[in-house]
Amino acid sequence: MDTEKKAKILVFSTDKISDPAIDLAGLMKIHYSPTVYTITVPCSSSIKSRWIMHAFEKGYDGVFIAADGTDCPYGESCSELTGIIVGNTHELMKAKKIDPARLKMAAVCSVCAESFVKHMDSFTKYLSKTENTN
Amino acid sequence: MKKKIGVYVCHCGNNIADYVDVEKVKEEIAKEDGVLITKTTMFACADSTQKEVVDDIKEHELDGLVIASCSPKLHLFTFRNVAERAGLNPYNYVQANIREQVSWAHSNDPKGATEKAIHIIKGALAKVKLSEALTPPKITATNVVLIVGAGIAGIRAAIELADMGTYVYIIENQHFVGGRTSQWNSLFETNESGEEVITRLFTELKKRENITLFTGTSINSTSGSVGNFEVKLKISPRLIKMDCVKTDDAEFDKKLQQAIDICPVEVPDDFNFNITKRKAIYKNFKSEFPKCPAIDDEACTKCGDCEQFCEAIDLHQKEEFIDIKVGAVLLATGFDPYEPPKGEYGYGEIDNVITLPQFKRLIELDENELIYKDKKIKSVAYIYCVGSRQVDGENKYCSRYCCTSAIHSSIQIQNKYEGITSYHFNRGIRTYGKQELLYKESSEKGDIYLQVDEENRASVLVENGKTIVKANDILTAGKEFEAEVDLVVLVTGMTPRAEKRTGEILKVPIGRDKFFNEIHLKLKPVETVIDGVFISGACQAPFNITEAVKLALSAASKANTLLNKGEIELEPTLAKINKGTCDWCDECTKACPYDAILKTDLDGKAVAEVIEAKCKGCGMCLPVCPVDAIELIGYSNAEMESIIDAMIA
Amino acid sequence: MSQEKNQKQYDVLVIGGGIAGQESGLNLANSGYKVLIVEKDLSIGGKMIHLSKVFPTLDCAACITTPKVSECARNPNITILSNSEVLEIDKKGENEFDASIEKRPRYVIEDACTGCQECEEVCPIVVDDEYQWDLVGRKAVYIPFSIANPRVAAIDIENCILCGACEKVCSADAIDFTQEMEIVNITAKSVIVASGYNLFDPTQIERYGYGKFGNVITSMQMERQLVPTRPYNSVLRPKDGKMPDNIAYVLCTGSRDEVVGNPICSQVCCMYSTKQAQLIMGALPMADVTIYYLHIRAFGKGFEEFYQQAKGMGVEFVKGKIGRIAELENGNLKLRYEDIHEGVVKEAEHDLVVLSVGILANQLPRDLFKNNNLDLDKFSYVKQIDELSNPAKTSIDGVFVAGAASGPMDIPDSISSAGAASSETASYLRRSK
Amino acid sequence: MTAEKRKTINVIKEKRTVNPEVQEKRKEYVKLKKLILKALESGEKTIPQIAEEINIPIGDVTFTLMSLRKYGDVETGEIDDMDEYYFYNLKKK
Repeated sequence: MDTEKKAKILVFSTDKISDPAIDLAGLMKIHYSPTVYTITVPCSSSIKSRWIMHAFEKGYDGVFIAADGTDCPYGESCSELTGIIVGNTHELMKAKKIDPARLKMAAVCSVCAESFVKHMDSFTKYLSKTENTN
Repeated sequence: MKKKIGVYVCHCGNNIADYVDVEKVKEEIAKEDGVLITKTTMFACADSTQKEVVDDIKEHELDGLVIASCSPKLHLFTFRNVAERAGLNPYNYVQANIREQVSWAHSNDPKGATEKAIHIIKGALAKVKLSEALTPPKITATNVVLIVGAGIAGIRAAIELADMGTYVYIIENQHFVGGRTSQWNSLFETNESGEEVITRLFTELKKRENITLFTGTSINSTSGSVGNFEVKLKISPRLIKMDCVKTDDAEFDKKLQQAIDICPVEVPDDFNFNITKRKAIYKNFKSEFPKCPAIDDEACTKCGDCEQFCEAIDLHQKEEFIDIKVGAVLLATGFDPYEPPKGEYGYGEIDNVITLPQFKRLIELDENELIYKDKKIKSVAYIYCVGSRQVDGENKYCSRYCCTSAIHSSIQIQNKYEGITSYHFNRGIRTYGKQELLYKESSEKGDIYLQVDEENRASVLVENGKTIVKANDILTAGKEFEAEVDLVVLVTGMTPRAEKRTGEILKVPIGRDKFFNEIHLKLKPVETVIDGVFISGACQAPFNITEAVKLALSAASKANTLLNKGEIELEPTLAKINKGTCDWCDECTKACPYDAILKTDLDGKAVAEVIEAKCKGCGMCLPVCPVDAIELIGYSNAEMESIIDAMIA
Repeated sequence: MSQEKNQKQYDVLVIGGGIAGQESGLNLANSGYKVLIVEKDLSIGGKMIHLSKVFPTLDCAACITTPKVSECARNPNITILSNSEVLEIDKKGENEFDASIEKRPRYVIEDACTGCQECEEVCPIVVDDEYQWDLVGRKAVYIPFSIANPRVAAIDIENCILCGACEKVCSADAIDFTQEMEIVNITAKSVIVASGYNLFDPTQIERYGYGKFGNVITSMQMERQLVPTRPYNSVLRPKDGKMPDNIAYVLCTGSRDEVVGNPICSQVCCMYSTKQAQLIMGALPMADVTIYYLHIRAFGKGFEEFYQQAKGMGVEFVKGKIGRIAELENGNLKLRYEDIHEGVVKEAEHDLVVLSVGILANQLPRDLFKNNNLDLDKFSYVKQIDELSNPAKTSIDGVFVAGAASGPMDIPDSISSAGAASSETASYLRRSK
Repeated sequence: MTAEKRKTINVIKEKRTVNPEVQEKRKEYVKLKKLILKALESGEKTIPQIAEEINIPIGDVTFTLMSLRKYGDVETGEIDDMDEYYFYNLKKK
């Protein structure tokens, strides 16, 4: 297992909600793959499809949006808007023959450390598997 | 593009250095373009390091700064200040989080952690290279605070804020103020009664001209943000005109009493935790505030019988809404006592099993003899940790106040009534600090303490009509102990309020224990992640009265400091429209939750424009633009894409 | 450091530069009040700056104190007098307190010293390092500790042999033996007493053998062994440098104990011991840790969960009363205790014993006020005369209390208490303006 | 540097005398320091080994050795096979 090349995952987290959860995972020393890299944005509904597509072009195996969900301090439309971004990007991915499952989104609350790590573990596993079969 | 960047890699004692090879990180980063200085440091946040960084920036005329240390949530402002002191724009500083998201998260994999640290710092470098110097805009702030909850914490904060020069609205969703404190009789901290304390504080509150109190009132909706919240309050009908009620008017009091007497509706009295009944017209205790009864709108059948006695009664009152503008909101909404499900230690099934709050009301109501359900009480068994420290249930936390409160009640009944035997089935008595003296006093008075543990809890059963409490007592090597008692008191803990709407409207995060969550127990104990929304007292965790008041006063201090200058500096992260590219399609205005985008005219072409004072920098308008004409300062395409590139390079 | 060093008038005099003093001082300074913090030690930071990680969040104490410490030091409305002690305060009237402060010489010019430690290198004297609780030595000229503020050297003149080597080597010309004790007189409109607490001295309980048996240490000595700037390379026995693998904690040392005159609970020992046990298991994965307790007071936010976590990690909690500790030839300790669960007296051997010492009132505020009585409670803590509604109020109008000066308290409680003190002080200042 | 270096030590020498106990303690320390450093010249040793070799109470050896380590004369090596005692070496300056 250890010799296996770990999938590189780009995580978009949000300043006030999901990034604190990722910090908390560290504080609680719950481990996940060290090839998970985080970029923080103010709100998950501010992520542009072109950034995600850029990441795939540059070689990231997966992109994960740690969305604000209903906790978003900027408004309730956030989840819906983030969902639309993911939908639109999936279309772009299909057009480029990229497995849409390589972009995932889930709501991560400010204390959802354990759920974040679970998402990372299963996403890493999925991506490593697809890589092997590809 | 920045060309003279300083990078500092923090050991954080051994928090980072134990898992991340900081020397290797330093070597790798030193090779990057544009990096002029790379250093490692034991504690980047220490004053001496801060001084060193300031000197470096000045001496080498650095144009960008990266500090790779802990989460920016802890020290972003510390280091932005460092930059500022050295004359570098604070937005030319970027913090790389190599502790929470690297060394701690990957402490099982030092090699992986070191690699990741390098990538993360490269990402930070990419960001700093393209960073612009920014000046934060300032917004005017209303020096007005809305306090939600007129229990002891809320009232105390209100008085203090008023005295510090802040205008206060205080709302209470009950028709009477005082919250839980008014329900308690003798308080263990000082032996004053809850009623006395609330009376004293309410008198103080009424003296202040810059406090407005609304009872029967809750938040209906809010908009806006720190400095300028617009809040719609919902005032539920009291059904009695408050301004008609005169104090010290015996004639009027008589009429009201007649109205109460005639009322045909009887409901359980929740002020007494349902051990007594009350009419639909009610007041809680003699000196209850405001000094005007209320009619329970839900229970009232609107029969109108009472109206004939008293002209103040108005059964046609409707709920009202008013809009207020405030700079900050302070939540002091308190707790609900744990309500045991039917059958927990016989609660709801065995007649003489009650909760601690019920017991406290009983003591208050029974003047000379302790009588419950017509039976004189000669022996009491207290079962501790009901609803707290649950092994199987959800409430893992200790409720902090209940050991002392139960013991104090036990002492109180020894003093007030004659000859009562008390058995305390506890899971380790937690009378911390000076409260220890009460435990000692109770033991000396002859109270019997029996200790059980998680696995062998006490049980309550009825045998031949007698209520028996059984347990294996740890203190006597696990010997089985049995007591026949007249009353079983379940020492119930605190739970978060069942009323969730207020927290949800304000979007206050909740913690693992389901109470409101502060940002940091030690650094920001009364602040929440929502700017301008503060929490204090038992809505954030179980606390006793003194502790809740301290937190309330802390929150008052923080809210006043935030607002008293009349303006607040904002983050300069705003949306920017490339007017050349914009084709005005209206998508961005629809996406913006703050109405911060307007249609404007540019040389005859309709384009979008951002109103800076309204823009909160959320970026929701970014992805909806079909021609990619909007960028968020600090998150431009160029910045984001170069960070993405750098982290995988 | 404030620019207004010679200022004589302040809105608030804060006695003590620990976490409570800093928090209340900062709150008031941020509201525009002029604050003077007087700290008796060479550095501000109080007890907290010497701790390792703090319960129940396990974030490092330094990460929380150092930003506050430097914020205080930088705040233009705050002046700090370190190595100084308030001698006497005289209340002249409303809003008028005269205070005389003793500023002890450092024999080092603060502004000149760069903290390079060259002087330490040449100093020939080694004495017990009080900042490492005597586990290791320090020089007679020394920087108190690595994250001290101000981080400049000082000379311990009592232990100096006046060789002059430090002065010769100092390239910044910062050594100045001509310094003398100064009396600084100031006036302030209000006073916050944030003088903190003292630790119980376990030599008072002879049967535990502290001071006699080298491997019986205090919890503060263990705390130092667990910080990054620790005295040894690892957690070791101070007597022979052996790595311990079977460590015992004796809770309630000097607390809940009528015999030593302190019947109250110290409120923090259960949790700091539980925390240390967790940290030890991280530092010495093979070690067993046993905590002998009477009751575990895990009462605060997240404490119970933290206690359960420690049990889950394998920390052994034994409900037992310690009778006597004896030293064996190999330096190990034999504990005689009453096992309360089993109701029998037992013996257990451990190779290191940590006494979880309790906290006691700091006696400093007792006689500070001239012509006014600062009421104390029966344990000599500053009395809160209106605990429920004005928790910072004392018997002297205009004098407030913050943190552990009013009773045992953990860090979050001290911070909220300091918040209350700053708020009560601010409204006092406004009311009586 | 233009002016001659100040010598404020002469000022204080006129006002203070050194406590003889301090001088005593210093001699003690210097003696112990020499003994320990000498013991380590022949190679790395654990604290009990040093104490035995120089015949000094082990508690005093630990304190002095740790102070020497703090000031950079000695460094920590590996731990012994029993995982009990660390070895200490002379640090090359």
